[in-house]
Amino acid sequence: MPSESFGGALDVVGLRSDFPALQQEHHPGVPLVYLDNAATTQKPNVVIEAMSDYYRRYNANVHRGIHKLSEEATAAYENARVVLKRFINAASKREIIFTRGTTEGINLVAQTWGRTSLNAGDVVLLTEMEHHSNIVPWQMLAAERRLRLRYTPLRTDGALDMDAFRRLLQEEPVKLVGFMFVSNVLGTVNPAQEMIRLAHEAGAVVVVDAAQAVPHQSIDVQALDCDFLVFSGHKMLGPTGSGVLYGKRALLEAMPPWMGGGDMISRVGFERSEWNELPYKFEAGTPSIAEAIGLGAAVEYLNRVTMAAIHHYEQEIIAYALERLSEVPGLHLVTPEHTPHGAVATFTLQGIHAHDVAQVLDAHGIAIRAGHHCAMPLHERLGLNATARASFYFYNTLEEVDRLVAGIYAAKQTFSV
Amino acid sequence: MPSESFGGALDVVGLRSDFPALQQEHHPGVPLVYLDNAATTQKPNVVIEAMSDYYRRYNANVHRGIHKLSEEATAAYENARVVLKRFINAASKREIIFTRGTTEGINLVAQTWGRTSLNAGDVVLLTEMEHHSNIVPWQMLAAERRLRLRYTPLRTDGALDMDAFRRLLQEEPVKLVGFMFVSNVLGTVNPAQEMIRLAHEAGAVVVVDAAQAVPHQSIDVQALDCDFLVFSGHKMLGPTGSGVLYGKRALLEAMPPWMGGGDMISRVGFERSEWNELPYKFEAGTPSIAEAIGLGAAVEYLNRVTMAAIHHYEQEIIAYALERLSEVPGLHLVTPEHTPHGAVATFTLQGIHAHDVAQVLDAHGIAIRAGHHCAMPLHERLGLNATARASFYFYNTLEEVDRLVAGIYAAKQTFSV
Amino acid sequence: MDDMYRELILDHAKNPRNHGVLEPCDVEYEAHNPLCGDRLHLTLRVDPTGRITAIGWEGDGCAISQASASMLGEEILGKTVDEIRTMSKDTLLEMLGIPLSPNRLKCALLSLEVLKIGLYGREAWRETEDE
Amino acid sequence: MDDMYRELILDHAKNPRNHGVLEPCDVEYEAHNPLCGDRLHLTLRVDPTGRITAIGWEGDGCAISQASASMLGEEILGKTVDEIRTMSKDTLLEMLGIPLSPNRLKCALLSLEVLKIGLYGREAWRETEDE
Ligand SMILES: Cc1ncc(COP(=O)(O)O)c(C=O)c1O
Ligand SMILES: Cc1ncc(COP(=O)(O)O)c(C=O)c1O
Repeated sequence: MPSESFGGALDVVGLRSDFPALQQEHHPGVPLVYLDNAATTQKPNVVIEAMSDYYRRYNANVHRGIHKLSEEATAAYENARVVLKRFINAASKREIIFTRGTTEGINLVAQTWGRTSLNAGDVVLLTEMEHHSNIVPWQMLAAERRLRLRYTPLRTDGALDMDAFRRLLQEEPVKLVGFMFVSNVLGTVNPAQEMIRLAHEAGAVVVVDAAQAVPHQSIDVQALDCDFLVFSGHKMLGPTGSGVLYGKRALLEAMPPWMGGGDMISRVGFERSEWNELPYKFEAGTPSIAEAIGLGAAVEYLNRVTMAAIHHYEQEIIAYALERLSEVPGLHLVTPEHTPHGAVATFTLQGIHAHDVAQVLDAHGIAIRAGHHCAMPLHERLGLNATARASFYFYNTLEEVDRLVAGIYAAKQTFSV
Repeated sequence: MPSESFGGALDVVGLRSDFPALQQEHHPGVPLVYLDNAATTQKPNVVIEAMSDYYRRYNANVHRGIHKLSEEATAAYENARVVLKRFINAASKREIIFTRGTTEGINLVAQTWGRTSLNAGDVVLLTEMEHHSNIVPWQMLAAERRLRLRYTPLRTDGALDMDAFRRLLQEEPVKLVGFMFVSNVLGTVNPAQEMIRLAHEAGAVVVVDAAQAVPHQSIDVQALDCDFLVFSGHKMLGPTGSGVLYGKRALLEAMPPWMGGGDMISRVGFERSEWNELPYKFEAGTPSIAEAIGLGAAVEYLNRVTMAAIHHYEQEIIAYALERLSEVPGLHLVTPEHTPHGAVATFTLQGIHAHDVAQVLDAHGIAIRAGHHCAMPLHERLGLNATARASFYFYNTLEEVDRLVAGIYAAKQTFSV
Repeated sequence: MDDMYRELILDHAKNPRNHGVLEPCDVEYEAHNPLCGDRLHLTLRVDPTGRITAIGWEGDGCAISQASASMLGEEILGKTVDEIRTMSKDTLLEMLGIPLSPNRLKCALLSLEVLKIGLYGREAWRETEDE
Repeated sequence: MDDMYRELILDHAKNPRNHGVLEPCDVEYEAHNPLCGDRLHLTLRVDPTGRITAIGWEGDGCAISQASASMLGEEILGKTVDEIRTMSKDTLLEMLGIPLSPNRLKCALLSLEVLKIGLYGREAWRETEDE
């Protein structure tokens, strides 16, 4: 555990020792190089321990119990909410809804706010680079409500075409703007603040998919002024089954609930029921208690490392990775080299399918991802079927970049290209 | 860990040593008596360890990864599905949908099957003893679709009025029958098999809330012939954030998806998408991987103890508890004394509010629950505001029943009643 | 935790002061604690100078919530609406003088919530929320 | 795992046998592997006795899925639709002769899936599912 907060440079070697999964050999004698962090990150001991401690010592259901275990579980669960609230600087802890992850957060917004606010002919403006989780929920709603979906196109350099965005906002009234803060394929960091401002000027409500942003940079939802922002705990050191939907209080208050059940009601009668106050209105049933506690522990760990130091270090490592990769003959970088961008390096290799690249790298102890990364429309737009992606977190090292590059040369050798 | 399977009698002392939370003192010198098992159960070491092992050794996202960690995570996640499939004897592992718990399972059915199959004027038949999670989702759908909700009443002995059930099925066409297998307040075990048969004869689809059944007795969904059956992992030794929706394959195939996102699609285009096959169609986004693995480990533990031995032992302990409680002056048993019933003993005490009973018991190291137990309509029907509930699992002992009774006498003394 | 039930609390719970419903009344409000089903119904009479001249409480709940309502009622009788505005959660908790866990806190504070919302509206109560 | 890419596999992947689309054809089917985006399009000609007389494969995918399609095509050419019915997943995996992890299994079996569904319908493929 980082015993004090880091001003600038990271003690990466020290930090790595907090992560049991990073200590292992992938094959006998071959240490693991984990470069699949955009899919999910590894977990530090403090997170695993926070959950085990709950299960070993004060495991109980929350909110309704009078006994000591339930009191302690409730306090820990609600404390995690406060930790998350501070982490993204929400105005109130009532604006923090615990979810299973980004996907559930967006579906919640689509099926509650969307169902009550969007009507036939209304325009939902997304971008061509979205993850399936910020496309499919809106397509489903569009089919049900006859909405019209529009997509802001990409420029050839992989950035959003902001002129087109402005034009699309003006051409017809847009009710909802949904976009990803940082692309999980291109690494593009979208100008979120400006996009939100423009969307609001045009009268639209804004949902930000911050799954690849919150883990890597400091986020202030009040400064951004977004209406909704969603992210996943498992991509930021937290457990599976954890995530957050942030929503502005006035919007959340006005929305109908999504799931019905225990905890989200204040009274239930045979004929009708009354909803509970925020955030409980949106947390029906027994919540994911250990998961919220684990996510809180993850955020406290990130706070100790400091998001500033993480961001700074990751900019260094991704710059080095892109530089080294661009030197490999036959390697085509899908990730544009312009800045700013997130810590993902996506590429194709002439003559070798991305799956085969990933397979050979795995044989060399290097875990990357291959495929469409849940962004099929983007891949279609780029004219690509599958890509290989190495994604970094603050515990990765420059030496690991070198091992990645060496692995790619080995793949070229296997395939004689 | 029980090293071999138990034929009949349980080695409760031996089993208790598998549960770290049961080893602790609630207050200095006062060992914990945990009698809040209907809310959530404690977890054996094997479950906590199965999850920690995932996080320490092969933490990765599932289904799309080619590297070894992701392969191992996928295999473990899908193996858990097979373990659950066998546990309830589903016909196919594709009929096992992982959820957060019972509440999410019922909401999924209401919002997909319900939205496409129920129309204005259709009748949904529930029972007066339902948990909020099997009432509120149908009320919400009823408000949206103008459905008519009907409730099968209770007899004065706390059993369902089966004559009324038959009459309600015949009076008007019923589209859906939803009922709890075992009541979390009364302990009543409903005649599920017969109810399902009658409902099917009347042409209705049947949803069974088995949250209090699956942890305590052996369940065979094919023998029951139910259309949907839901339960929570955390009430059967598994982690928070875990649960299962079982559905008959043909029904699940015909249903639209609920949440949109990664994994639940086979192709995504800008305009429309195609759904993935079962069970993935209903598991959008990164699933709760550690939770499914933990639930699988819990079921394997239950299998080693054997559900037959658990059921047998629990019948013994609840009979003893009801007998001892019924001897306490001023104690009114809400749980009817007829059999069969589940391992819950719910009561009120003359002159002491249920919260105060729970509070005094807590001071004596005994954790029970007080309130409406998410069954406000039932409490209203019974004319009660709040009740106290002691709920047992196979690791509880007869001595713990004695401590409960002693605690109740202490509460009477404090309140001079 | 048995000291949660000290003499004074038990006395107020068993013999609640100002129990009943005032008809007619100048202020009326009812709230529930959704987690445990506690209910509290408050009626007040306020004279033209803003002084509280009569109080009626009625509800279902545990000893803590009943005693808290009874003690709070005694405390505010004869005070002005303005004087009560400054009364905080801590004032009430000090009056009760017992150790309370977070979930029981809700029982203890239900009376204050009903009073504050009844007098000043929902927003006033919201402001007292921490974070 | 480098032995996943033994000589024979790489040869079939780089020089796929029976590559292309037959027009006209008697059987046609296309399927995707949703997890990785692999796609395989199969066309067959079948003579009146039920014998497969020509094969055309086309698609996108990794070396494993391409080699599997190529090798399976060679194997079934000249066989009858009835003979192919007994061909199992294991038959194909033995032909490939390489160690495969579960996720790569999907790549390897896509060709068999397309063939079986194309010839016998979706139900026939379903039956091969374990549990
Ligand atoms: C009968 C019954 N149904 C449903 C539930 C809700 O389960 P969960 O809170 O895990 O969704 C419970 C437990 O609280 C229950 O006892
Ligand atoms: C940008 C982006 N959005 C959404 C998601 C979906 O997150 P989850 O699978 O945790 O719901 C991901 C990760 O897969 C992502 O990278």
